[in-house]
Amino acid sequence: MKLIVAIIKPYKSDDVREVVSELGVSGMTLTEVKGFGRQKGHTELYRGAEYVIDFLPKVKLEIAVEDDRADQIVEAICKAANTGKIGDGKIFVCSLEQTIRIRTGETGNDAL
Amino acid sequence: MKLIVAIIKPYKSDDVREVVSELGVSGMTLTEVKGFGRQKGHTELYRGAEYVIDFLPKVKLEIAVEDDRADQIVEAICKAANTGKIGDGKIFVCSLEQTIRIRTGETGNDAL
Amino acid sequence: MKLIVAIIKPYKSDDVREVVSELGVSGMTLTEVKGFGRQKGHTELYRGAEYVIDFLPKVKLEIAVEDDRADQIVEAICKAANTGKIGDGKIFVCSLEQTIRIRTGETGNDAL
Amino acid sequence: MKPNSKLITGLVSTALILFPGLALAQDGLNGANTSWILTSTALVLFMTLPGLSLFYAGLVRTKNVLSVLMQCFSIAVVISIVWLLVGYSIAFGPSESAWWGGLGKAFFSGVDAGAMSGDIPETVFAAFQMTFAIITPALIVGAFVERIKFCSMLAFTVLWALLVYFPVANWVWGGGWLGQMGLIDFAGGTVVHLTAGVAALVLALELGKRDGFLTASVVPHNLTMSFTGAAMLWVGWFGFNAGSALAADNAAGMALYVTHTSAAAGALTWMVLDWFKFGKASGLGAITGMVAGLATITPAAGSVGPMGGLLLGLIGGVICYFVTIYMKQRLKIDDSLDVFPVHGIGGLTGTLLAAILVSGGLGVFSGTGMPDGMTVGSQFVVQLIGVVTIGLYTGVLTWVIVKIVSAVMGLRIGADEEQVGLDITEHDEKGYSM
Amino acid sequence: MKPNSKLITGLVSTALILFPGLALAQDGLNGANTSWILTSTALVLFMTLPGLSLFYAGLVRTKNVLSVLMQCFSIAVVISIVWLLVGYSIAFGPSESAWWGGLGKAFFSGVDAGAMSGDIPETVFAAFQMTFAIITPALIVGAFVERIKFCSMLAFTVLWALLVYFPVANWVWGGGWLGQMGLIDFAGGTVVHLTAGVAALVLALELGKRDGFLTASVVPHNLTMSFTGAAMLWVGWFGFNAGSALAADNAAGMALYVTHTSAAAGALTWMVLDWFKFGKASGLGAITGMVAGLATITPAAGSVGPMGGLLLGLIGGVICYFVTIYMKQRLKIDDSLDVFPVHGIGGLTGTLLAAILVSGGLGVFSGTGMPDGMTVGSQFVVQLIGVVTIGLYTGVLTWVIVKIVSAVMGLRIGADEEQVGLDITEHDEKGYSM
Amino acid sequence: MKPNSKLITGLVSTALILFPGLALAQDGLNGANTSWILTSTALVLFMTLPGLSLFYAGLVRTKNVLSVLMQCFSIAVVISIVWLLVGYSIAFGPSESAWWGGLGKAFFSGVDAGAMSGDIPETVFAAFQMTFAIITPALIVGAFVERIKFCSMLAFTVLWALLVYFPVANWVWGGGWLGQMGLIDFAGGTVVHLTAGVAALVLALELGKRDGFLTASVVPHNLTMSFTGAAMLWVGWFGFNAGSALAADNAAGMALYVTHTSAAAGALTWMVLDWFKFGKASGLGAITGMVAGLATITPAAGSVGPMGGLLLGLIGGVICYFVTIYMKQRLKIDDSLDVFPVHGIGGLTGTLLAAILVSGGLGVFSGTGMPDGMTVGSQFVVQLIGVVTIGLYTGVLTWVIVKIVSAVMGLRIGADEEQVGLDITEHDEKGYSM
Ligand SMILES: Nc1ncnc2c1ncn2[C@@H]1O[C@H](COP(=O)(O)OP(=O)(O)O)[C@@H](O)[C@H]1O
Ligand SMILES: Nc1ncnc2c1ncn2[C@@H]1O[C@H](COP(=O)(O)OP(=O)(O)O)[C@@H](O)[C@H]1O
Ligand SMILES: Nc1ncnc2c1ncn2[C@@H]1O[C@H](COP(=O)(O)OP(=O)(O)O)[C@@H](O)[C@H]1O
Repeated sequence: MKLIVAIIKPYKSDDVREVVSELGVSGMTLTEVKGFGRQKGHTELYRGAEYVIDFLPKVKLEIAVEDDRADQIVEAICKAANTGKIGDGKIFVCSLEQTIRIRTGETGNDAL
Repeated sequence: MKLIVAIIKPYKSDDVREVVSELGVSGMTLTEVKGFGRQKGHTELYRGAEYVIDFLPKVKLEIAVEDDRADQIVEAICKAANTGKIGDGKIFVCSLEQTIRIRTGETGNDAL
Repeated sequence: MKLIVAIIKPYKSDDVREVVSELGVSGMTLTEVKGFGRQKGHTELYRGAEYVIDFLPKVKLEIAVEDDRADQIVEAICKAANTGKIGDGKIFVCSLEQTIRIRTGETGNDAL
Repeated sequence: MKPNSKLITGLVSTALILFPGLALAQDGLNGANTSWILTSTALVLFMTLPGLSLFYAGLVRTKNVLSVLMQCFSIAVVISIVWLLVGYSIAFGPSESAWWGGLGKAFFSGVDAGAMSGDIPETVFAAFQMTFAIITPALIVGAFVERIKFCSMLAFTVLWALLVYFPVANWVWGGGWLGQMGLIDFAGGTVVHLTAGVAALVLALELGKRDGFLTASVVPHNLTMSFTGAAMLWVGWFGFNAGSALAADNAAGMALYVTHTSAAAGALTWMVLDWFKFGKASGLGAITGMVAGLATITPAAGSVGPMGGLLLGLIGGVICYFVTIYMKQRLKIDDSLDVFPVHGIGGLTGTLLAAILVSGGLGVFSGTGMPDGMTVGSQFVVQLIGVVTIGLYTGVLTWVIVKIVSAVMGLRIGADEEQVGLDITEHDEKGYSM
Repeated sequence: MKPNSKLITGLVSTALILFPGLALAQDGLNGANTSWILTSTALVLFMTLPGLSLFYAGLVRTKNVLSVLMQCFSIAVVISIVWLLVGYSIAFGPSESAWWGGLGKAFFSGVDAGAMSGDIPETVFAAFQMTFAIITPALIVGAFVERIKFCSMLAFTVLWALLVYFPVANWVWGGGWLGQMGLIDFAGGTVVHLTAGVAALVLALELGKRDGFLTASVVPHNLTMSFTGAAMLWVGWFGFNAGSALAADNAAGMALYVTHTSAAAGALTWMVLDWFKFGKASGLGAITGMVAGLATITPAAGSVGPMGGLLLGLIGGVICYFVTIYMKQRLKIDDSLDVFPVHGIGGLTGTLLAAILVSGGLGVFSGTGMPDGMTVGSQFVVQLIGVVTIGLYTGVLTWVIVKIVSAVMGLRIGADEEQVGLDITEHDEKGYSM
Repeated sequence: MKPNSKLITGLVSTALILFPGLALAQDGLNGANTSWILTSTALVLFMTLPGLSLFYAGLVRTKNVLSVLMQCFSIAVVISIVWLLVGYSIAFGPSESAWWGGLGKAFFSGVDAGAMSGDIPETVFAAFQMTFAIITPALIVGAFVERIKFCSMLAFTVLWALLVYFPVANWVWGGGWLGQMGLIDFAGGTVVHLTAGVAALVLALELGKRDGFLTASVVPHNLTMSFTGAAMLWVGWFGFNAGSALAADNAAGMALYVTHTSAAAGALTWMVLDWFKFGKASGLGAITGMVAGLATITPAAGSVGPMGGLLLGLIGGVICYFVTIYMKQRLKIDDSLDVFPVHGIGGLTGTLLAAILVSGGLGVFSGTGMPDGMTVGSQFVVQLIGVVTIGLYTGVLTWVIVKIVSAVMGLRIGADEEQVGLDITEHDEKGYSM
């Protein structure tokens, strides 16, 4: 199994959830994170002073999938989250050794 | 070493911490996340309109452990976090290449 | 590629960002997490009662890097985040199978 | 009228020695009324800052929270200045015209430390009325949150106050034609709530929907904030309605009591309707019903009795509830925080019903009695004329102002800015950095 | 009593011409007092909405924040309606009985725009008293947060107001037997705080503990919110206590001052005790001590002098502190937000001590002097009778009401719902969606 | 002065029968003024709790939010106690000295339920003044947030009140030498804002900078909280300035109106300046400008007319804006929440300009007219003397107190504690546990 970790723009999370649901992915986990990268952070004002905020709000989606569906899903996420603008984010893919569904104790692909 | 990632119901986090502490795990990291899965989200009302909130509050626990203790710990988590109801969550296990304790520079199992 | 996951004291995150930027790392992702470990949590008062809060605020940095720069970067983080006091945190290193930049579709090291 | 009998003069001075408190009563000052209107002024400002600001700001998304607070705050700021320069004069100036007050009191000329308005200082009257001039455009904010340009919002507000609010206030309260005709509008069912509601509707239509309108991604970010603001509105409304008696007397007392009762009745209505429709009473529903009850009683607070107040709150609550749903679910108009269905419809309902509930012959539901020479029918016609003319006038003028502002400086921010949120794009700030 | 000497009549009319402010004084209206009680009414409503609501809501967990706000808000709503229908009449109606006011003023019959209560409009008196009827059941919320059914809570509240609050208010303030006996309870040590405290205790025992009680997982989710609410309580209490003079006079002034001083003294006490016990002064401790000081001074605010106020705050602070600890740590009763130890014990302490500190012979600690024909001893007996009978009556009646509600509709939500939190399960809403 | 003609006595008693409201006027009580000062007392306490507390607390980082709330709250607590014990007497006691009020009213001796201060109860006057004594040291909090020891902060506050605030209040308002000299300081430009500003500067210099000062890691954690507090300050300031008339009369009305206008003008100024400098109007800038406008008008609120109020707000706004930038960007002084540039400079500016704008000969900008025997020049000299002596006295005394406290118990927490945050290290609590 693979763990797909996608760091995307926050307002794209609904779109991504939809496309991967359509591909049969039944679950995912979302975390609010802050991203630092090529995309420039914004300026904040404070009583006559200016500060540059480097970290931008992003959303991290973690999706565990069967090995053979990983590529297809990565592609779908890529498409749904793409705006063509800097800061669209990254997708990381790791190998997952094991998955267990807590409720039933099922393991492996059955647990997804 | 393994990285055990458990996504559980928020109110179960104390129980899980206790059982793994008893098994000699000395540390873990908790993140508040939102989960999407088979468990249905709740409805929210807004002035005569209803919205379904798909993402439910979950807690993600990350626990790095020695290889040989991973199974035992996964099992303990499974037990402690189980309610038998849909939405109990998942446990993912990845392989960890290296661990370093920042304070001392220790690496590997010593760093856990 | 490697995914470096560093769990550090919150006020160290700027220092770490700086040193890894100097090493040419162009991006990272930050998550606010709560850590449980050897460092004792603090006490909280509530109307004549005392509670021990086990989980302490920490920051998790995730940095994807090319294989050959991983060690150097881990070392730099270690140095920047070190205070010598208990609770400085841990660094975990996992293997990354794939990285994709959403905006361009680039993969592998190019995507970092 | 000066008494010249020596004896009387002597008695009067003796009285002044005996009752030093009376000295102030010279020149017609009523300290008690002054005290209450000073207090009411504070209460009505409190309704906008922070009351309404928090109520509205809690209902938007995190990325726009500060922009809403700033919209309300900066409206208070610019209206206060315009009020001093010309607003007060247009609304309450000395002109003989039935259409505006003229510019005789521009720059508050003549409104010095000695000037009186009835038995309270004119500064107090002017300050009290100013707080109404502030909250009315602030109410409109609910229509355009999360997508309007800050500078356009300010320009719109100033023009709208000049062309809509100040004149209408003159017509009804400043001695203008509607007041002369006998329109009952105790504290602003037409002047405040109807104008704000209609303007909101026009703006909502012109601006178009927010991205994500009617999806779960556009839920209120902080209902505790809205709740806090709503509670402040309730309390502040005592100043709004009971202060409109311009005295600390029985009329003020009754206005306060019926205001409170209508608020409670409106809230109860929404709780019950939500319960029937969805099986649960929602908090946002309850506080929205409260606002509906308050808007409905506002024009009638000087006319109805306790049970009349209850009735108004119930009726206003029900009507506003269904109009809110209809506008959102059917018409799909993004009057984002429901200004028209709650304030516009509430104010309209109360203004019309005042013609009936003012009557002294309704048994336990009796009001203070028909004004001299009026019947329920004739009063209702006056109320209808008031509602229709003010509604139409506001609608047309608002539309013209929106078109002008839109042409000159644009109205809506870009799609990218909308994604990022107004806090960053318009103010370079964030509400929370926790 | 009408003067018929022509001269006098002439003088009087002259006086009215000279002092137009006096015109209002006709028919016995005192505008100054009216102004202050109108203001006090706003202040006391402000104590519940948003004051107490925020104070309490900050102390629960995130998942229940909105439910607490809704409990307080909906209590205000239903009590306001019940007050209009029968509550005011039961408490302050015209009946000759020493046990209740009868139904002569049900539906506010006779309370029209001309009705007076002393020298203020009756509507003002009724509105002011209504805010007390609202806050009392709202105080009880602290006992049942995070686990009560919303509908049962409403049913309990209405029954409790009808059977406990309105009658007890009549006994003490409405001309009933305790008032006749000379019980000193200026602003509600027994009527408000003791009844709320005892009812809270009964409910806490009947409902049982929250899941997680006394563990770190049940810490307050937002102390800044509680702090905000506490500050509002302090300010609003000026209306509560100084408003209870029903006049803007020296009694009101002294009540305000001693109220403030006792609040400060109570807060200081908790800060110092926390410091001794834990080495640090906690913020929640400070604001809780403030509430303890305020509850303690409430019955005595019309009787004690400045230093007496200080003393009351210190004594009330210490007693409430240790009772709070004892109840929670030893008895392990989950009176979740400590209503009984803070309000019940505070109100009781103040009521009893009023018998002593009212005395004019305590040097710098002197009060306004013993009431005619009373000694410290005899007054203390009266106070004791008041505390014991009201305490017992409230306890028994509350228990009966709880049993009835429990039997008819159930009291406590299920364990699963408790895990999820009342915001979702009872209202389909969340406090924060940031 | 007692009238002994039988006729008159008879008339008076008749009057009392006719106008029961007058009965209270006996003994010189003015109920209307009492009502307004009771209200103002509530408003000014509201400025500190929760107003200023929230304003400040929102501007610090999450880890220190509660410590700021506690600093403000505990200052209110200890000053209230000290006020009762000796503070009121030092400031407003009966001593003949031009330097302090003596200890004749220590423990409020003689301030009983019958005591009067002018035509209001002395308790009301004392309570009103107490709220000023509370807010002044609370303003200083802005200088030392996020790094001061809690116990040292309390010790400093008590000493500072005893040695700086109470005496200076006596000099200006308590019959002391500056008041005798004719210093115009209606509501505290020198007594409150200048003393607080100068003390803040001294403390900021002594304490040194916060770790991270002038970096993005030290941004306000919750601007919605600051906004809420700022709005409360605006409303409460009506009590502060209009209450300082000590009457519900024309002076109060004008004070309220010019106060409001100056607040709006100050806010507008900052919005415009931010817009020019950064291209955007910031919310924090707007509310800071509001405070600057309010601080500036404070000494002059009894002297200027409506347009004068506008002018003061504009001028005060501009000056405070540039001093704020200069202090932070150039001098790099960590007066963390800009107490000196906003309050100190604002109060100073208003105090000096009052000498000019009080003049009756400025056309539309005229004030209430020069005091008898004064010219703009001579008045300006008096104002200058007031500002310089109070500024110097405050600076020196504050420095001495800081040195003493520092030597005895230390001033600044350790670097580790600063990292963790004062909420945990000083109070064992967290603001949010959501
Ligand atoms: N090397 C990295 N490791 C972890 N996260 C990264 C890395 N580089 C970028 N990110 C994440 O991806 C987000 C977008 O990256 P950025 O460089 O701004 O734009 P783009 O993805 O278009 O190249 C960042 O905000 C950060 O959260
Ligand atoms: N494929 C997946 N990848 C990542 N997280 C998942 C995945 N499936 C489920 N989850 C997480 O597990 C939680 C529980 O899953 P759910 O399907 O609701 O119930 P159950 O675990 O009982 O099957 C989800 O809320 C989500 O956070
Ligand atoms: N086994 C572990 N798995 C995951 N995270 C851990 C583990 N052990 C420690 N951590 C994280 O590292 C942080 C610091 O660990 P701690 O034991 O307190 O101190 P130190 O790093 O100095 O040994 C913890 O708060 C926790 O977030």
